[in-house]
Amino acid sequence: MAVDITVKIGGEAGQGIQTVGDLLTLVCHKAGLYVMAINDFESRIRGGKSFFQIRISDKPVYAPHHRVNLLVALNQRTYDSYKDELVPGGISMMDVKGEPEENQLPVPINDLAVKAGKKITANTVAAGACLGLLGAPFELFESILKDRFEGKGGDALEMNLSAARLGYDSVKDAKFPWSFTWQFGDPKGSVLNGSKAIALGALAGDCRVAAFYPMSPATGIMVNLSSLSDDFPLFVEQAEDEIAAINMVIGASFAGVRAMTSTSGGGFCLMTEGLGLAGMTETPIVVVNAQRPGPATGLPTRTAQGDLMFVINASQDEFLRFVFAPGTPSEAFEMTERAFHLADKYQVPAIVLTDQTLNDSLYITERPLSAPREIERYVVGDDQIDSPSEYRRYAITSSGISPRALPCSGKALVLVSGNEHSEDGHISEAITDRMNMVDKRNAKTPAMLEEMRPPERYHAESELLLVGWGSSKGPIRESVDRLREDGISAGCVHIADIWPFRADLVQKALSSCKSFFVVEQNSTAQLGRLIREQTGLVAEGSVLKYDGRPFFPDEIVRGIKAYLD
Amino acid sequence: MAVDITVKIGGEAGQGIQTVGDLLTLVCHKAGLYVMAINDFESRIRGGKSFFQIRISDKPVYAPHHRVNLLVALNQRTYDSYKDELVPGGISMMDVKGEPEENQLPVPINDLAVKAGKKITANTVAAGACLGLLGAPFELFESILKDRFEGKGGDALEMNLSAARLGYDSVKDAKFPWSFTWQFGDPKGSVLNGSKAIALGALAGDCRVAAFYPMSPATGIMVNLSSLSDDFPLFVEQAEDEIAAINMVIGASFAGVRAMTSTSGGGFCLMTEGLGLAGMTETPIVVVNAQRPGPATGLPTRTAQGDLMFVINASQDEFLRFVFAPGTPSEAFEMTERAFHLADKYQVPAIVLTDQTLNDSLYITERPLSAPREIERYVVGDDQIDSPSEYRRYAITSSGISPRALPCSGKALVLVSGNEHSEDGHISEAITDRMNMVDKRNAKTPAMLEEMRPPERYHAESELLLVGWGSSKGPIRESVDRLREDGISAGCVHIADIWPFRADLVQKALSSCKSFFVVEQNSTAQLGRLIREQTGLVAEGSVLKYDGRPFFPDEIVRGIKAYLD
Amino acid sequence: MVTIENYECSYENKWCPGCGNFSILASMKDSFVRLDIPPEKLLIISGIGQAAKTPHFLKCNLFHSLHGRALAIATGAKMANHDLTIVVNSGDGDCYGEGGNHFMNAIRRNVDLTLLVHNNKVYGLTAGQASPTSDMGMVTKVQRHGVVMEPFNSLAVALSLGIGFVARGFSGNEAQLSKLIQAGMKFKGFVLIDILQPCVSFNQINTFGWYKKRVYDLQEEGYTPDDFQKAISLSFQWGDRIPTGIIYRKESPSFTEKIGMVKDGPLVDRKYDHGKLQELLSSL
Amino acid sequence: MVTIENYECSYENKWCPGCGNFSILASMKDSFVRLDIPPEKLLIISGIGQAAKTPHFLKCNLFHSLHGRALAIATGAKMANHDLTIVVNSGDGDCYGEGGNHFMNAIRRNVDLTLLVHNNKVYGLTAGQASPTSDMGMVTKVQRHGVVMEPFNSLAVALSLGIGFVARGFSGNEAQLSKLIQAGMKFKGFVLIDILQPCVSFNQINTFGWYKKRVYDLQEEGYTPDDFQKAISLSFQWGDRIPTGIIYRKESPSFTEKIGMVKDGPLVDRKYDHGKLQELLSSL
Ligand SMILES: Cc1ncc(C[n+]2csc(CCOP(=O)(O)OP(=O)(O)O)c2C)c(N)n1
Ligand SMILES: Cc1ncc(C[n+]2csc(CCOP(=O)(O)OP(=O)(O)O)c2C)c(N)n1
Ligand code: SF4
Ligand code: SF4
Ligand SMILES: [Mg+2]
Ligand SMILES: [Mg+2]
Repeated sequence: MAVDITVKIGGEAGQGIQTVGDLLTLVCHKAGLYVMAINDFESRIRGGKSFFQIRISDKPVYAPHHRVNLLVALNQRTYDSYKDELVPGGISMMDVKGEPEENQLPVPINDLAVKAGKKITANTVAAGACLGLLGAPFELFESILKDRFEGKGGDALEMNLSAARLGYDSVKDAKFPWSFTWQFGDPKGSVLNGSKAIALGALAGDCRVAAFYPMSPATGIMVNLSSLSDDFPLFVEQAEDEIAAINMVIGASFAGVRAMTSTSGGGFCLMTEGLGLAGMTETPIVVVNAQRPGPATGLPTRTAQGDLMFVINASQDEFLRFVFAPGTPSEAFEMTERAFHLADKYQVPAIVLTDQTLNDSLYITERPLSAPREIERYVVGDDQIDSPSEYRRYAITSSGISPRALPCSGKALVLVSGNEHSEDGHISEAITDRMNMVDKRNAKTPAMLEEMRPPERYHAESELLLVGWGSSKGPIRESVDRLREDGISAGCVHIADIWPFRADLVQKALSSCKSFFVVEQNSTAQLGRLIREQTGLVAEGSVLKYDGRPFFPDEIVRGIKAYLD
Repeated sequence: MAVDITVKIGGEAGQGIQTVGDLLTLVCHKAGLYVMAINDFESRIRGGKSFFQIRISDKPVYAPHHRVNLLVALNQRTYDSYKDELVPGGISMMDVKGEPEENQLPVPINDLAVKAGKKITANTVAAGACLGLLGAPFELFESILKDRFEGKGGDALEMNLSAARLGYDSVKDAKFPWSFTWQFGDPKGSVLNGSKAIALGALAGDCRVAAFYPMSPATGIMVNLSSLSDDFPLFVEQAEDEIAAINMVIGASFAGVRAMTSTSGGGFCLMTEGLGLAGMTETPIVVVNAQRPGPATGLPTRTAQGDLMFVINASQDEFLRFVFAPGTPSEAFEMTERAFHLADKYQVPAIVLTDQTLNDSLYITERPLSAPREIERYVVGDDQIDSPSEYRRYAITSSGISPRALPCSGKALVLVSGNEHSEDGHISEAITDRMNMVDKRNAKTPAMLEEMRPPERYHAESELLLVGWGSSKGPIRESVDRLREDGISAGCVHIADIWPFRADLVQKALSSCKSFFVVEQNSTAQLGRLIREQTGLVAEGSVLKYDGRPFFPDEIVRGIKAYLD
Repeated sequence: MVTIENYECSYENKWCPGCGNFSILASMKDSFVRLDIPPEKLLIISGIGQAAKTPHFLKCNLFHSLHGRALAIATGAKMANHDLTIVVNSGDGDCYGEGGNHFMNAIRRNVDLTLLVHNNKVYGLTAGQASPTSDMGMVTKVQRHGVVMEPFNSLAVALSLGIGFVARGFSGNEAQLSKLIQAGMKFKGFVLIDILQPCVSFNQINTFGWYKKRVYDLQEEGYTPDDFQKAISLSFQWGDRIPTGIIYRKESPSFTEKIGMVKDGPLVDRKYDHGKLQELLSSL
Repeated sequence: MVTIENYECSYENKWCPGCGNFSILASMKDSFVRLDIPPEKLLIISGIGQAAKTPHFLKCNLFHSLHGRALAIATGAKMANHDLTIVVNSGDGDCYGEGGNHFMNAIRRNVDLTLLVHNNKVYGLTAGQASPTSDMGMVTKVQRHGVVMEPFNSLAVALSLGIGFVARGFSGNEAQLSKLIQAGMKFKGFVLIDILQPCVSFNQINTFGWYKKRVYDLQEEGYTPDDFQKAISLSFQWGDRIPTGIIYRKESPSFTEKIGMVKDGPLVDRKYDHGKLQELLSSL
């Protein structure tokens, strides 16, 4: 029997919900299973309502499920709020005072924790109980706890093992309809959220400097990078504001290293001037914009896809840029790496457009990640310049790419100006210089277009195609499966290499269907606008969601069916 | 005979070229003529190359001409640079050392100035000589000088009168083929550049607070506003940066007055976060973005139309805004006024998109400007609120517009948040509040669309239509006249009320032609992209100019003809 | 008569239990009641952060704006209506980090408002990164080897820029804080009250206990805040003894006085004069 | 041996005749020659403004960036390669206005570079608006009733933020200025040299003559810049007597030292290690 179980752990911020989720995930990983887990929390540190919803499957899984098999309610409010999401037969495991409801499985989580040694082990108790219900062998959990707590000193390991055991045993008589036999072989890919994938992708892209200003949901990237900075040639700096961050990155890149920043919403706004400076000075930089609902402060810890047209058009006047919108952590890793490579190669800014869902959700990837053997750098030294003393940073070339020397690295003087300039980098207001420079910068277009990969197609020969970008990839794909199960000829197209726009490839991908629908997390169907602008093709309709929560495949199915009725 | 003469006055920055131009313009105005004069200068204070090119006509004129009848060369470099622009028979009036060239008319401008009293009267000498050549009655000039210098004290008036006379007389024997009889009746409209028109439009829109950070070509608006602030209830503040400027404006508007800022390029980038705050908090503001070539610092004192897609999509996530792109000073006046009115009415930001050409060029309008009789304010007091103590700033209404009370103006408490909020203005992360608020903000769309005026059509029944926006209106229209003279069935469509986009009206305007071309000052034909995105219509081609200089009708004619060949 | 009930609000508080912000909120309410300011005559403007949520937790007119921008918004509001009574709640990151430039310039303008900086020496709402005021050596998830920048000395910077009223409060001393806020609100011109505020979730260094051992009350020790040199010296005092109370006070014309706004009444109350404008337009 | 010819550049100078910037340029060249720094080992980073055009007018590596952002760019460049010798040319608007926040934070970081602020007390390139350092009462086309804000006291603010080297120069004294620049460039850490620079086009108040009557040289008067209190006092001296020279100097670890960057050599020179990264990736 195929495994596909959703466990929702809910409580207040500060109750350690995430720890339960992490433990379950690690156990699943060790067992050779896959998970996709969304992280829902308010913009506050303690209290309120939050949950971690983990979907466990024996097949790769990239979308959350809207129905819950097991609800772990760390407080009554969680039960009240989410009991209706339980599938028939689903149960809510919780501390119950008084008579339990039919769907409640009373577990004295807190008492058991105290019994194990400390109240804070309640999470481990809960995880133990969950795993018990799911039928996981205790040894699996035990080994995960050992990995985590061994060498931490004190009685942490002992206490947690005892908490785990107490939780596990507390449910041994309970019946959970979806209990299954845990035999799926070795761990598959890696346990990753998008933030970590991007941080690793940055390392794989040889990022050496990262500057940022804290901003949800982008901060996680920098927390991850920072944790890597002792072991790799990498420095992470918290700037005084986002303007400083992007300009530091430009300075670092100018001085010779690959560099990045990450931000969201208003932070990206503040970076747009710097983005233009990178465009004008042809300084490669990578900017991750992790989208959240706006405008303004919006919903800081929630998800959206509202910035597509903004990032494509951001900053005054015109200059080329890459925009990538990965759909999974593996893609986030790979595209971040590629963003560094292509930014360097074409001397342009590259934007990685993610969102809170991708950044904060935990996935088990299909394959382990792999790093490039070598880093190809696109800079020249004196030895590669004919006459270093006559070096011109913006020499006209047919490709539009001028050989790029680094300042103070030889005899070649490097002059860079955010004013329009002549080939040597000096300010110029001459008509010919202006025309030459605009044309030179634009001349990179064909080669940049060539770098863009085709949209990913799935059942692409179908009559009806769903078209999306970014993190909704998984939900869309799964909704296609469901629609097909219902006999609808549906497929999907995912545009991840988004800008410069491969109108030819998108046109091709969409040309054979009878109709297509865009599926996006915004209120105006921005991808629909972009596709029409670039190809003339008009979407038959759209499934839009803008409540700040991730897409569930079911919603997409319903949205599409509403059109078909 | 119709008058259509172009005079180009060139020299170094600091030589007072503009004074000559201003004087000529005022004389023309008094004589009942029209002018359109472009102002070309480098981003420096002294030296370099600059010119003022004035086209004088007995009919309204909105475009510069590329051929020069009279070149006033205040230095040799000017002559060398521009002598090729002279029409056959055109002459260059200048101080000539040695033997004059055939097309040179030697006038000892500086000597005459010294003779008049002071070297700085050289401008008046030059203006006098110009007017002499053009056949203007001296009395006209005299009266302008009196208006200007009377009451200035000292011997300024006397000295200038004598300089004027010396210049005027110095050419009395010279023959200038385009000399004409100056009898055109009373002054027509007003002498205005775009900056002044916008400042006056702001007053007509009852603007009370303006905050800005200096940025060419937007500063002129604030210089003009500032000069009006003693006589009207208006305060102009120079902020520490553009971020402060837009937030001051939001604060002022929130507190109850209509308020604006103006900026360009990177300054607008820095304002995008604030723009989103205005969108989220539904605070009416007006932002003038005076375009210049970019990206980054670009060409600070030159012109461009490169920000169209940026201003439409600026700031994270989605919110409504108005975007107006006036084509003439009269439109700039009227649209600025309307921007204030509509921003207030719909509680949204309104952007007036101009450029250096419009802002810095001098025009004589067809009609005087007129101010609205009354200002309709869209705010409520306690007396208009059912129960002030239960006032909710973001009450759901079918129009999407919630009654707007002002803080501290009564019992109603006004709560405004840049976070997503519930009706009362408190932060809310609830799904329903989020959906309700996005829907409420979007609900203004139909009514806002209704406010948008149809594109202006000229020979719109033609086979071939030129489509433009903003300051290229005049040049496009004139190029249509020329094309028609050459037997080409050409017309044009000018989109000034640009966003929200009236796809229906644009569709209609473009549906009957065989083909249309976009004419824009950018390198990627942004209006073309927008039209396709919104209507599906595809331009046959484009005439694009991005060298930082204004469009000349002739260039457009050539651009179009290149397609027709 | 305004009472404390007027300021009670049913909106759920979102701070962590034990947070130093609660005392600041209490002192604010106490001050408003003692100054007899009704909620409808009070405007609180804030940026983004835990501190900036404050106005939601009492009853008042409020503008909860953008990270770092509260002072610019307040300055604009004052231009429109200089009669407004404005309090600004800001965090150390909000005010001294992202908003650093506005902080300096609101002081230079001498905008008549009371700025309360909830200085918890950490970024609270974004979960514990170092702030401009974090102590050297403080370790966080991103400052993994400890903060290397000198803490931002807001008092000294404010004094350098000619501030007219600068004080330090401590959220462990509500009575004193209330007095400071009252004095600040009575003062005409820009008022900075930097408030030492323990963050129980992310700052394990500068705790209630840590402060209790160190703070002393300048006014209790008889200090009169009228000597600029002494004020500068005090602004650098930090360590075993941390001064609280009013550090410097000197009144001078406020922004709206300096720009001559006051004489004709608030801009928001003036009338549009069609005739005058049309006259101007017709004269062009 | 570097000579002045090495620094000559054929690019047309765009300043007004008589501008105070010319002496600054001359002093810079003189310093570089005396310090024997060849153009290819010098990186000048600037913002936008008349001052910021400076690097175009000599020979060097240069990054002429955005208004206000030079220090952030310089900080980033240092992170990548702490061996770079960086001079920053900035204007009073560029550095103390738009760039105010970066000014404060580059000081707090103690980034090892030499900042020359061409302080002409006006916005030159945008044609004469008031700047943060404009004198009270200065009338311009937008400040029509005169500036109402106290001039920004950059020296005092810098001292408040713990700067290690702060000096004031005068473009009417090239010899002194050259000495200051040399001392600054030899100093390890952040160096601010605020240079009084007459703008002949837009500032009719603070002219060469006006300064000549007022400036005096601290070092000539035997002042040693090691007393913080004295330095603070001097930073407020303005009027009949205006101090120039080194006001305060105290070395402490620079930014890249503090972050431990120095020990392994510049980031730009390090190697990508595929093996190590793949090991990490495989372990996840
Ligand atoms: C432009 C922008 N950058 C970053 C953020 C994210 N952000 C929200 S609160 C905060 C810091 C909060 O720290 P502080 O101001 O000290 O307030 P506290 O939460 O500690 O009271 C940050 C960085 C934002 N909202 N906007
Ligand atoms: C973001 C941004 N805002 C405004 C400007 C316009 N601008 C260019 S130079 C300048 C001020 C120059 O003054 P200052 O820095 O004192 O330099 P100076 O010209 O006096 O040497 C301004 C406001 C700009 N280029 N970028
Ligand atoms: S994180 Fe800190 S400052 Fe924020 S509410 Fe919790 S204790 Fe208070
Ligand atoms: S405007 Fe002033 S600062 Fe600029 S070059 Fe001219 S004199 Fe120098
Ligand atoms: Mg804080
Ligand atoms: Mg200046």
